[in-house]
Amino acid sequence: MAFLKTIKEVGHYFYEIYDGAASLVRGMKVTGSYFVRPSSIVTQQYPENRATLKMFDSFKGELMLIHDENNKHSCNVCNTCARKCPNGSIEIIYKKVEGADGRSKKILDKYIHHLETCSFCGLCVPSCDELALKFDQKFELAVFDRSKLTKVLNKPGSSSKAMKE
Amino acid sequence: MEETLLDIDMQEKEEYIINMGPQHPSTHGVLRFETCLQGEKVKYLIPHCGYIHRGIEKMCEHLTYPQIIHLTDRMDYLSAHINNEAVALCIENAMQVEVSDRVKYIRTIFAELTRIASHQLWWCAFGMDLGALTTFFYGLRDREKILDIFEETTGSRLTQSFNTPGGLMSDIHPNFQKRIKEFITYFRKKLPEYDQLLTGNIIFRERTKGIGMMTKEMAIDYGVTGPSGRGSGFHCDIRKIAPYSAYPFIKFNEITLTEGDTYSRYLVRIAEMWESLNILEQLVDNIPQGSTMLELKVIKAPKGEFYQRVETARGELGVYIVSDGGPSPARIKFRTPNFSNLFVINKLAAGHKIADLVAISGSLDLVIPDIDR
Amino acid sequence: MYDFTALIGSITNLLNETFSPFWAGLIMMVSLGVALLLFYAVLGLYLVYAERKICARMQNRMGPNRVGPLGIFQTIADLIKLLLKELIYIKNADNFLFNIAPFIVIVASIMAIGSIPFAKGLQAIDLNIGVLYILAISSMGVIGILLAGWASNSKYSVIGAMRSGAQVISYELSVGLALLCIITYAGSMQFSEIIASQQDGWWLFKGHIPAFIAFVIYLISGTAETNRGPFDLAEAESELTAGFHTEYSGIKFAFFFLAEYMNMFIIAAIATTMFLGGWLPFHLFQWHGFNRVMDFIPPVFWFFGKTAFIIYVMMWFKWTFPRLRIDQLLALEWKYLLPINLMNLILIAFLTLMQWHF
Amino acid sequence: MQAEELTNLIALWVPEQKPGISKQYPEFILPVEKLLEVMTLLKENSTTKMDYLFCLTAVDRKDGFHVVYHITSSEFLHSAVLRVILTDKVNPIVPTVCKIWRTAEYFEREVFDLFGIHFDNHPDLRRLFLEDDWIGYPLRKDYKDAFTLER
Repeated sequence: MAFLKTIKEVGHYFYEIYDGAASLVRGMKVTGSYFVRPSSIVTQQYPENRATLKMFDSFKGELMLIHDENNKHSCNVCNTCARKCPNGSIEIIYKKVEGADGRSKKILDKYIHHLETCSFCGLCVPSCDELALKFDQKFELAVFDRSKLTKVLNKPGSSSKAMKE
Repeated sequence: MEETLLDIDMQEKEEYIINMGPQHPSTHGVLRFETCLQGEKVKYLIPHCGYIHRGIEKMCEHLTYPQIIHLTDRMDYLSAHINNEAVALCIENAMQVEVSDRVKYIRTIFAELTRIASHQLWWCAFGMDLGALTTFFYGLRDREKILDIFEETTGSRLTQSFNTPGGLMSDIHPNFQKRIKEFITYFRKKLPEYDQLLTGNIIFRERTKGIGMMTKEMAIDYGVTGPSGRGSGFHCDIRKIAPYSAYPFIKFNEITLTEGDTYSRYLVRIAEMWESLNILEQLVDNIPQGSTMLELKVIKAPKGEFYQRVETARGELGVYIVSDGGPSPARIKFRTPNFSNLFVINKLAAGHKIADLVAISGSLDLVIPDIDR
Repeated sequence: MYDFTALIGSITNLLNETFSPFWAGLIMMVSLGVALLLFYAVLGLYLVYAERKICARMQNRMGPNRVGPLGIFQTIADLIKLLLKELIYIKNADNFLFNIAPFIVIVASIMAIGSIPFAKGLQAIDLNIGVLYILAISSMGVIGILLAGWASNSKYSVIGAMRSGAQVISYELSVGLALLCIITYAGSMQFSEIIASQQDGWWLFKGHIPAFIAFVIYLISGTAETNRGPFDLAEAESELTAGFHTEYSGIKFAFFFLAEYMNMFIIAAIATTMFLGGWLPFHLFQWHGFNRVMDFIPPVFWFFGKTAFIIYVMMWFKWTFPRLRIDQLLALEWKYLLPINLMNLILIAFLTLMQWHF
Repeated sequence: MQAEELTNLIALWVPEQKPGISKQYPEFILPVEKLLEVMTLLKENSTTKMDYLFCLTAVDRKDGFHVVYHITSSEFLHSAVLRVILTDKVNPIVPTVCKIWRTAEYFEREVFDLFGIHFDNHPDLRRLFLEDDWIGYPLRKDYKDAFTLER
């Protein structure tokens, strides 16, 4: 009986050596199979493929104020987005003008987005009742100068849709 | 541990102290192990954390509930969605509203995708800790598919902020289900490769078996949860203990092993990837119709205290909200899984080689911002 | 055919006729040295490039592809960068030893190249104890590594150096014993004679199973001796950041880096010479037509082809396997490889005695 | 074990306990001096076996610091919340529970770091996240610093 047991143990010892070697070969088969298949390369060549590189529609890139073809945006300075922003990244500077009915009315002077403190949480866009905001697909946001990260979102000369004149 | 290390006369005690971290390839972040060596052997080690402490709990006291969500992304950034879900669920419980089944299903699908993505990243980093450098690229290659699914629907790859108290930020993309089905078939083919490359490998098995033994009692005593705890036989899966979202509707197994060594912690995570694929398969075709956002006028927790437990990829996340009835919490506490998982490492690594310390800290799958918050 | 003996001989004669013996010898030495150094640098750089490309392909990547077509000048650009980098002065380091360590490592590997036969007659020096010389010289490199670790005044470096010392000294035995098997078969330590003894078949094939075992052991312990692949404990990136060369920068780091790749080449070249017939072409027993075709391929190509194959296998090891632990590494050597090797040697001695090899 | 049974049990052990406000888990407000005794009983009693402390934190309220212990049993899966109220806001002291649950050691260090609550008999009470020379305890309501975003 003891003899059989010894045989079994010796067999087990050699099986372990075989098993170990086989496991190494299995691993090498995986890497080797990728080595001979260049089609399995998944990386992309970034600056070269810039023309074909499209972000998804919902991609949260830079924040932008939607302007129509007449250079009009729909911000009515309600300040909801600035209040919703957890980091205080949105700053709205407005001026008061006399409306047609004689009441003072706020119009947008500068819609400032501090990109350096923005964490792209996406709370501002759905908060806008006028649907004035959206996220751009632009993703190359790095700049050399921190001051360039403070962006004015309303284009020069633009005006609000709500303003009739 | 009573005396600080400065008091110890190192010459006399023949101690060789090296600092692993804060910048060290194996700590996966800014964590420092003050490691005392005797030759190659680790005598003891003291973890020092706080290098990336941002005071999230303090910041949350000044933010409204929807704004808190985006900070939780930045705790355990690899299970960002599940962190979001925990806060959202806690606030929904507090307000005593219930989201539609559609939201529950989508949240659960996202959570399981997050779990797979997190385990993939853990797998490749763990391979790299042990010196198998190719695993890193295979893991990331497959993880990319999940991140694409995330990006298409939520617009972000890592910190999605997709949950909000009362529902989701937006509805899912029309391609969502198709992409997930593609991913399931794709990943079912790739997962055996993981086994061939690492799990079966004799060097890997020798490096991990019997290393860092953690008994069940130790796991419970130290509060080690998640796959690390389940590798020791601690039944700590919150998805089973206190089911939330769509987990009551589906069938799945809680994966536990009893060995408690590094290898069993590894196996639990591999098995969880398979199990998550099964869960996804059950859910993806059955997303019910319904609204994705409740019409909540004001999001305010009533006066009181609320606790929500969820299972992230690394263990149990608890959100404890103390509310005075205002729009911001009076106190919010995140009981993060890595915080408890970290401090058992002293017990596990003592007496092992320095190479085993790397393996053990890899097998606990630490994410440092989650510890420091 | 393709014999370099006549060419080298005529050049020697020409020099001896034109100059006095002293100047002829000096010119020979200098030109040989320059040729070897150039060969060393270019080969080292392209081994780095090859490794980067191979590992990239294994990892579903493209690898270097920016500098030059397919990135072939990438490593040259890297070298220029390393040359221009600041040499950091380490506080409290033993400066003399710190500076001399990379030179010891690189000198050891340059000296080893001298006795490698690239083709018939294309060999800087054909020592009658060539194998012994290579073993002696290549184990000198570890002194440089130990010095580097010790002199750096860094704790990681010392651990790396100590590991490297233990590792190289252990695996030196296996390398030596595995080569001793072939020396027993061939009955000579001279490289040219070992190659000549393989005229009718490479030792890997005609040496039966013992030769194959010796070859496998040689590959494993050779990989370990170069501190590469699954045995890269001395630099163990995830444990010791970079091990013994943590504190080195610039060109001194480049020396270590280049020496690692050249050591790999030397190990592969010796394996080619001892087991795979060196520069001899591949012959099959009775296929005379096939053998004629094989003969037309120049021996230099045969030598580098075989060497490249072995280097590829070593890279394949590195990019597939996890790293061993130090105690497992030593256990593998002392508990498995060494006893197997000794038994293998006895078997080979018996086979040679009975003239049972082909 | 059901919530009522637990309530009865704790009422038996500590007659002076008060029920808490939370509806989610059975909650008990304990006097500080009875804390260790009740905790040990809860862990070692064969019907409760509260062996897993899953959250330990503190809250700064008007009536003092509340130290809140969330405990559960890994076997029976019942949970309980225990709370002590430290009315002394200047020098709050509470006994450590890290002899009962080892995980408490680090939770308590965190609470000490951020609230300044001193845990008696703690083996290694140092700051965990902040630097050793940090002044003040940030999560206290009266903590002021220049960088907190107020709105």
